[in-house]
Amino acid sequence: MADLTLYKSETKATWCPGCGDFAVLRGVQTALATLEINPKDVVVVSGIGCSSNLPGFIKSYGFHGIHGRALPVASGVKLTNPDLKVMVTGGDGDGYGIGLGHFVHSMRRNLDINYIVMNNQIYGLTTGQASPTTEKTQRTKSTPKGVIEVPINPISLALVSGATFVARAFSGDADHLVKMVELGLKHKGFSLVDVLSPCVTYNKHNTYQWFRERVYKLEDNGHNPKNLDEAIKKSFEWDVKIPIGVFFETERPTYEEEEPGLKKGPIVSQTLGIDEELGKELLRELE
Amino acid sequence: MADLTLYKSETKATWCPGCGDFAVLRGVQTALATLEINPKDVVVVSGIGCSSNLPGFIKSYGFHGIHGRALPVASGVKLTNPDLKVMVTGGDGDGYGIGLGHFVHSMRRNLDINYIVMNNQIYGLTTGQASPTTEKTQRTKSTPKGVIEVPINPISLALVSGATFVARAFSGDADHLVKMVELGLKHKGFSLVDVLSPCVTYNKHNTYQWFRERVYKLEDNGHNPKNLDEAIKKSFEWDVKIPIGVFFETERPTYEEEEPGLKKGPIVSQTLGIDEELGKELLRELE
Amino acid sequence: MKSEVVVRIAGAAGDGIASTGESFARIASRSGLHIFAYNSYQSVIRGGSVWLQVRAGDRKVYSQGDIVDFLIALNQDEVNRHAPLMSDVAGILYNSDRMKIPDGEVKPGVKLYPLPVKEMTAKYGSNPVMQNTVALGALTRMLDMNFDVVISVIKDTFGDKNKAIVDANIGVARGGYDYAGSKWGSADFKLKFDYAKRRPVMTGNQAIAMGAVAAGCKFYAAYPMTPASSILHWMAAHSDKCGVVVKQAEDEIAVLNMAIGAGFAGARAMCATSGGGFALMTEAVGLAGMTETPVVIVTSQRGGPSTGLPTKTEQGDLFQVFGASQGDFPKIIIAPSTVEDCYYATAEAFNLAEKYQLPVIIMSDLYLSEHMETISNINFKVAIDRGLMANNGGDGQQFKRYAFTETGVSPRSLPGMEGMIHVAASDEHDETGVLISDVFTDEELRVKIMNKRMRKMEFVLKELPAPTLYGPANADITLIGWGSTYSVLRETVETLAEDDITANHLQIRYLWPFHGDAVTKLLAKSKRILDVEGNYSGQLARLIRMETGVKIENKLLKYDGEPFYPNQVVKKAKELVTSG
Amino acid sequence: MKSEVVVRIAGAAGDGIASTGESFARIASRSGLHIFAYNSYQSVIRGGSVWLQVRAGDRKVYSQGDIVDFLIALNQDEVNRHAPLMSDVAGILYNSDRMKIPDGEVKPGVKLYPLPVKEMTAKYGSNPVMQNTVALGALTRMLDMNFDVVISVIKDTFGDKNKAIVDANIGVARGGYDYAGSKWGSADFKLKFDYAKRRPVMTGNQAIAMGAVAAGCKFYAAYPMTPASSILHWMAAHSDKCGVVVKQAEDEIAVLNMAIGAGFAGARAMCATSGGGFALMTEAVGLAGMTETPVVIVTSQRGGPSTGLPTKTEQGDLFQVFGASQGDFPKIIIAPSTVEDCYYATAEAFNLAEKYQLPVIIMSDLYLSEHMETISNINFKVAIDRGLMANNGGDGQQFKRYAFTETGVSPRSLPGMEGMIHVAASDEHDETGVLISDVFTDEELRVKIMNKRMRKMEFVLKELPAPTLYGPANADITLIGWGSTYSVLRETVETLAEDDITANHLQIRYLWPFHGDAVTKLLAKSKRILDVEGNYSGQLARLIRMETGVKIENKLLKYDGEPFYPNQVVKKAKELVTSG
Ligand SMILES: Cc1ncc(C[n+]2csc(CCOP(=O)(O)OP(=O)(O)O)c2C)c(N)n1
Ligand SMILES: Cc1ncc(C[n+]2csc(CCOP(=O)(O)OP(=O)(O)O)c2C)c(N)n1
Ligand code: SF4
Ligand code: SF4
Ligand SMILES: [Mg+2]
Ligand SMILES: [Mg+2]
Repeated sequence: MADLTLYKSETKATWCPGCGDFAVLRGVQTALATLEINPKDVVVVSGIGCSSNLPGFIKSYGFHGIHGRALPVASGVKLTNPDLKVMVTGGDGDGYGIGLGHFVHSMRRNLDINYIVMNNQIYGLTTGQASPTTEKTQRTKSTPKGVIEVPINPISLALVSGATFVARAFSGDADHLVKMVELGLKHKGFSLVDVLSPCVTYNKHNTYQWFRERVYKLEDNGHNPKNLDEAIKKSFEWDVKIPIGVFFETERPTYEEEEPGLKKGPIVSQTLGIDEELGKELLRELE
Repeated sequence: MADLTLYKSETKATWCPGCGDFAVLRGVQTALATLEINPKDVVVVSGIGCSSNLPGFIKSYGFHGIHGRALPVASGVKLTNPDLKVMVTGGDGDGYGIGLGHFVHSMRRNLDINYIVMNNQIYGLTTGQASPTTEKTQRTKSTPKGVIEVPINPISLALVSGATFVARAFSGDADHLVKMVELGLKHKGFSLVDVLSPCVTYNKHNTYQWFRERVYKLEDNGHNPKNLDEAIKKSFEWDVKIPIGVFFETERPTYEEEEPGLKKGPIVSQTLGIDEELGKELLRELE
Repeated sequence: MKSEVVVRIAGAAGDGIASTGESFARIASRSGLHIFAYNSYQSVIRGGSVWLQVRAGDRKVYSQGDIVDFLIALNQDEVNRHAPLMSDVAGILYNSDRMKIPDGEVKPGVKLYPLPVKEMTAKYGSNPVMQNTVALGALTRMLDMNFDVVISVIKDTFGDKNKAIVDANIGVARGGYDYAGSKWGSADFKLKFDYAKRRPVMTGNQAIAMGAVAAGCKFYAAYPMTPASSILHWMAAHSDKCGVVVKQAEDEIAVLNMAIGAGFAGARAMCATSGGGFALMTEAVGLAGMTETPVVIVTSQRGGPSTGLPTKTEQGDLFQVFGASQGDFPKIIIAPSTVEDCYYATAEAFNLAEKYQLPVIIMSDLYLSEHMETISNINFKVAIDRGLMANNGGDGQQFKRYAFTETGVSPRSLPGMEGMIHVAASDEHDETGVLISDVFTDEELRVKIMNKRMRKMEFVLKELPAPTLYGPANADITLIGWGSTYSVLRETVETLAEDDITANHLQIRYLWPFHGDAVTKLLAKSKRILDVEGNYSGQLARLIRMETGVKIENKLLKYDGEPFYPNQVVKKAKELVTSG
Repeated sequence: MKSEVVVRIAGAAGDGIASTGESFARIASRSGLHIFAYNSYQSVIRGGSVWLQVRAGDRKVYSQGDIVDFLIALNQDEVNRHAPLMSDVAGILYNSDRMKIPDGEVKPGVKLYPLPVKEMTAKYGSNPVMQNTVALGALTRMLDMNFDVVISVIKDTFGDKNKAIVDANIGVARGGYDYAGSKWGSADFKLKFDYAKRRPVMTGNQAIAMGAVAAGCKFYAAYPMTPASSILHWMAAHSDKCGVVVKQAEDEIAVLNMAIGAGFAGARAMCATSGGGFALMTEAVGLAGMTETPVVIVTSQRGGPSTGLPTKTEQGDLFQVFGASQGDFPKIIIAPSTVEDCYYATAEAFNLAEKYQLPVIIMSDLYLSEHMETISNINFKVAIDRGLMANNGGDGQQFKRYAFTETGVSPRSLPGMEGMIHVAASDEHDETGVLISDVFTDEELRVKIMNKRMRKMEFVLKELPAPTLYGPANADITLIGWGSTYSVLRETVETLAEDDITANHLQIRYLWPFHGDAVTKLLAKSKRILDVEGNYSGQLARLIRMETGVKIENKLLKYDGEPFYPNQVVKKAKELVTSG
């Protein structure tokens, strides 16, 4: 295991005391250290939100883009230099709300990207409106009479959209969280780790306590992560019992392995331009 | 049954001879006639694409908006006047590509909207690029070496996203298609009818013939449309056998039934402005 | 003795600064004062450096004021940050149990008001935000405010449900009040109280929301975004009471498309966002223009570019809004200038949108949207003009939704109406709405329908009043601005007058269509022009040159996130006038 | 006898018009002629009314030409539509088995060339598109073209695989060739052939794609949209050969964000779209500006507003592009003017993007992107300047990705590089990239970093050559345009010269930053100015006034979907000159 301080940024995390995201930050740092991935080879991409501030708090390359668009940016990074370890860290609003289209399309694409969602079931940074994972009937600033939509189920969505690794973790269980991130990082292909990461300021319903009373580990339960049908069934559990752990894992060629433009290696290290011969050939097609 | 010609527009459909969308147009007209819905109470909303031209070819109110955004427009229409019959008709690119976020979010919302997708697994109007439902390895103008993503599965997506009616039809089976549209129209809540609607010009793989060899009817097969797990399993079938029919149907309050702003009735028919008393009350809150 | 007071409360996010500031503002307004309050905060939920400044006086106050009379510092950081900056300050109130003000940190003349908070709050359980209430109590005493008003505000803030909390807060405030009375007595202020006048304290966003419902807005969609979110919060809280469908959508693209759908179906529909969200809406702005669907869009600007300074003010989006969406189409852009104007401009926007069947964009900014101001003049009976509605399908032929008319406005029909079925299409279409882009683009017809749509703009321009000068016509200097700088420019005119400099003020309220001829004429008479804008490049100056040819050489541009202060503008104006 | 020829082929979508036109263009170019071809089509896949016009001559031809010499009409509708419009036409070729030209339908002097297609194609199985090949054969004969060239083009079109099809097409063409020879012989044309010169026939989009790969573009993302799609098609077809990652994304938002990710990671990255897609990209344009990420964005304009006329040309998006995204940030906008210029401007765009670390937007339009032109001068060895790269992390401190420098450009590092770790952020940040928006927005620092970014624009402006006048300095009239109108304006200058009217031409190639001083000086000397633009409102004229104050009174604006024709501009210019 590499020295954990290698992954510590000069900037202190600015989350509210008690925010679930601290555990995620530490989890990512620990997993990277455990796998001994050099910080210079890591790119952490995010959108906008409390959770999306994470790249500023970790020592690695980072791109802190615009709300909901982290996955496309990360895809551009990965396709340019597949040798990099590309992670995306963000929130439920960012990824399952405004960014939902990119989320689903990224999964069918299966780029080797690790996507970690700090799912606090609320819009934190904008001071507490309903998010796509806020539960039905919950009152928020934007839904003072209660939410009247059923929430997005990111696990089920991932399972039917071609994600090759789908897991859930909980900020209240740091060791298990590290393990999930580590497994995601080791997985070749798109991996989702949805982290139940309480917002202590704006979500007074889905608290640490609430989760502690409900979460159980799939691995303690004999769940077979190779079985998609089972995984989907498990993904519907909520409220009474909430499973964490690996729902599903499978293998499929990654997008970058099949991309014709990468056959000659990472595009970032190819010489630019076209030589006389190729140039002539291209022109000849048009004569 | 109402007179079918009531639903015939002055404008002739401009699709290529043989296009699957003709059957969908006729299907929608027939279903509306069968249910005797007055054309003036119907709003057909679409985005952009060959399929999205449908509102121009049917006699009813219509809104032919921009690419991928039909569902939000339709939602605005429905929330303004829930007495209207609101349908959305469009393509796979429009709905499952650029519009995917709206698609999933609309389903969890459960507005009473009937969504009919002419899924030809190609971008027709832009002359034949890969769509989100184009099969892996298929060559198109934008993927001359073959698609390297797995397609979107709209049926599975709908099933895990809270759609309350999920069906598939085939343009090559007009009677069954009419039945599906009719059931969708009768259903209270969001209904999806994904129609396999061949593009005879740009998709030379998923042809009428190809489908004829594969489709079978769920209702002939003892499928129970109340069983979500079964429906999800069925939704994965493709290639060898392709199920058409109703995958799933359930009941849940519609969004408009629960919307506080509609408690006094359709907003389109309320008097505008606020009276002195309410005005004073609002100001008092701020003193 | 001063007849107005400026109070700044500084601390970290989470310290309760906004609510303490708001309480003080309400106490002042319930005492018959005018107030203006500005909150300078950061994009972080807890911690960071935040302050709120309230100015209160017995005449209309136009800004948060230049000079701080009282600083309430809630933590050591803020003492360190603000104390050295201050001068001419009556004093600093602080919790002497937790903070120290080292010798030499404050300029001479600044009085220190240490409050032994722990002691005063002990019997109520001493929670951290109680220091705010102590300070509030002390301050109201020094300003000779009536403690009954303090009680009434505390009661209304915490509601009936929480008697224990209400009592604790009153007790703690009383402690501060009495302590200040016994230790320091009254400060050097003479505020004229009038307890019969209770003006509402409103933000620009609340005014926009109320203006909307007053004008019959029945559909409101939004995606949360600072500094527009508080419109959503107000709307959601009043949705059932006011009969408005309020929809938080999945993104800003959905937001505007939903509002367009609602407008098409016959609702007065509005949505609001800030620059980044507006960027996502732009495609649909053109859709509204093309389908001639009425819709009102509010965009409240914040520091850019990109995510930029999400909690800071700026006026940097003028050309984003002007250029929004491809092609030429009719649209109106209004920049309200005060909280009150937010109310009336919004109501006006709905009439214009429906009368001319086009998108109307209201440009606000963080400063205007979020600052609090006392309001005198709110009339709930605003005029409602829904524009031309068709009442029959005409000759039994296909309904001509886009009939050629002299004004370019064609009578509308709504879904559900008999005999007037039509399709609104984003493709180019003929009078009936049938596409001309798919089979044969008749070139003449295309020109005719483009001209029809654009013709509406001539009539809009005729309807909109041309801008006029405030102040003497042949003043030494003309101040030009748009939006929220109105207040500071108006105050500058008055301040300059005290120094015998005559200034006038040209406020551009309608950014589009632009009254080019009128403005050219007005500016031709100006001796000196100073353009005052909250952006880097002088966007209004560009627009003015584009429409009048006049190049404004002198600009006062601010893009550091903070609003203009009166003395900044006064100083610049004086420099110009004295330099020739 | 004429030394150039204009051929128009008219029919319905699906009739094979584009491929027949392209074959004729290639035959002409392989015969040493210059060509210019324009395809006027509709937004429908089959049916509708479509035509393609090719002009070929032995000198450079600047447009599709005004006067049609030969019409090949593929169905009765098109005979009816085009025949009466024509005059001075050498003749109409048509399938006399399927079409009739009624007496009086054609103007006197127009020759009819009925082709008994069925008889001539019978032995090859008579499929419908064979009528095109018959007509092509007949036409090449009347123009005295070499049939070997016809054969070579047919062979290259259908490839080696399809010997039967190749033989059939050659046979059918030969039939037409011989029939015309025996019936009508040579027409009144004297085209100078030179079989040694084979110029490539290229569209603007192909030139953009090739310019990109020549400049080292390694990442291309797009979402299909007319008229940008053919860049995607070319790129996808050449992805492996040229080592370019080509990604069709889920929408235009993803497209630009992917390209920005690629640019950040070190690829030269490009994307392309049209107005509606660009609207969706605008938010990310500001992201590129703020994070100082190099990226090239092509937007090819089409008829607006909204979906508008998706297959028609227009120049209506200037302010959408100028205003794209909230706030002020550095950006460059280039409008290439010819197919050749598309190639070089694209290559240049990559250098500017990387040298100044900003988004560069190339504005094309349907006419420029899709029309075919013979190209003489393509140099594959374009200069590649990647701008400042950091080569070490400096003093062991946190790497200053946004270090303050004189030019505003800070040395970059790429992910994977040792010692230069940093985060690129869309929030405002300090030199190291650390946010200043969350804890304390240091006002001075904010101004400093804004100024740093914006300072780049001064240096960009210095680097970009100022526009110059083509033609005599003291001409009777100055023609101003941007983008694709270049060709027609250049031709107008020459045509006017034949009538002893001196004209010069000012082409604005760099729309932003704008060479205000240079243009002001140039225009000050103009006797009369005519602004020629393909939009309703005169968008360039507005930009010019904004940057120079000069109001251009005379405008020739076209927004009917079709490009300008030389005689339209000539006529207007003459009117102006003669009216004083
Ligand atoms: C286009 C756009 N719309 C809206 C916003 C405002 N915004 C910033 S963060 C956020 C939501 C954040 O929620 P989430 O992603 O769940 O993150 P959290 O703060 O809860 O960690 C929103 C709506 C924005 N920055 N950009
Ligand atoms: C924002 C935007 N991007 C791209 C386009 C171009 N476009 C028009 S139709 C279409 C795809 C249509 O595919 P689909 O929805 O499957 O409809 P089909 O033509 O196959 O019926 C695209 C990409 C557009 N109109 N708007
Ligand atoms: S607001 Fe919620 S999500 Fe944001 S930092 Fe605070 S606790 Fe965390
Ligand atoms: S291109 Fe395909 S989808 Fe479009 S009309 Fe023709 S057959 Fe139908
Ligand atoms: Mg969240
Ligand atoms: Mg399709």
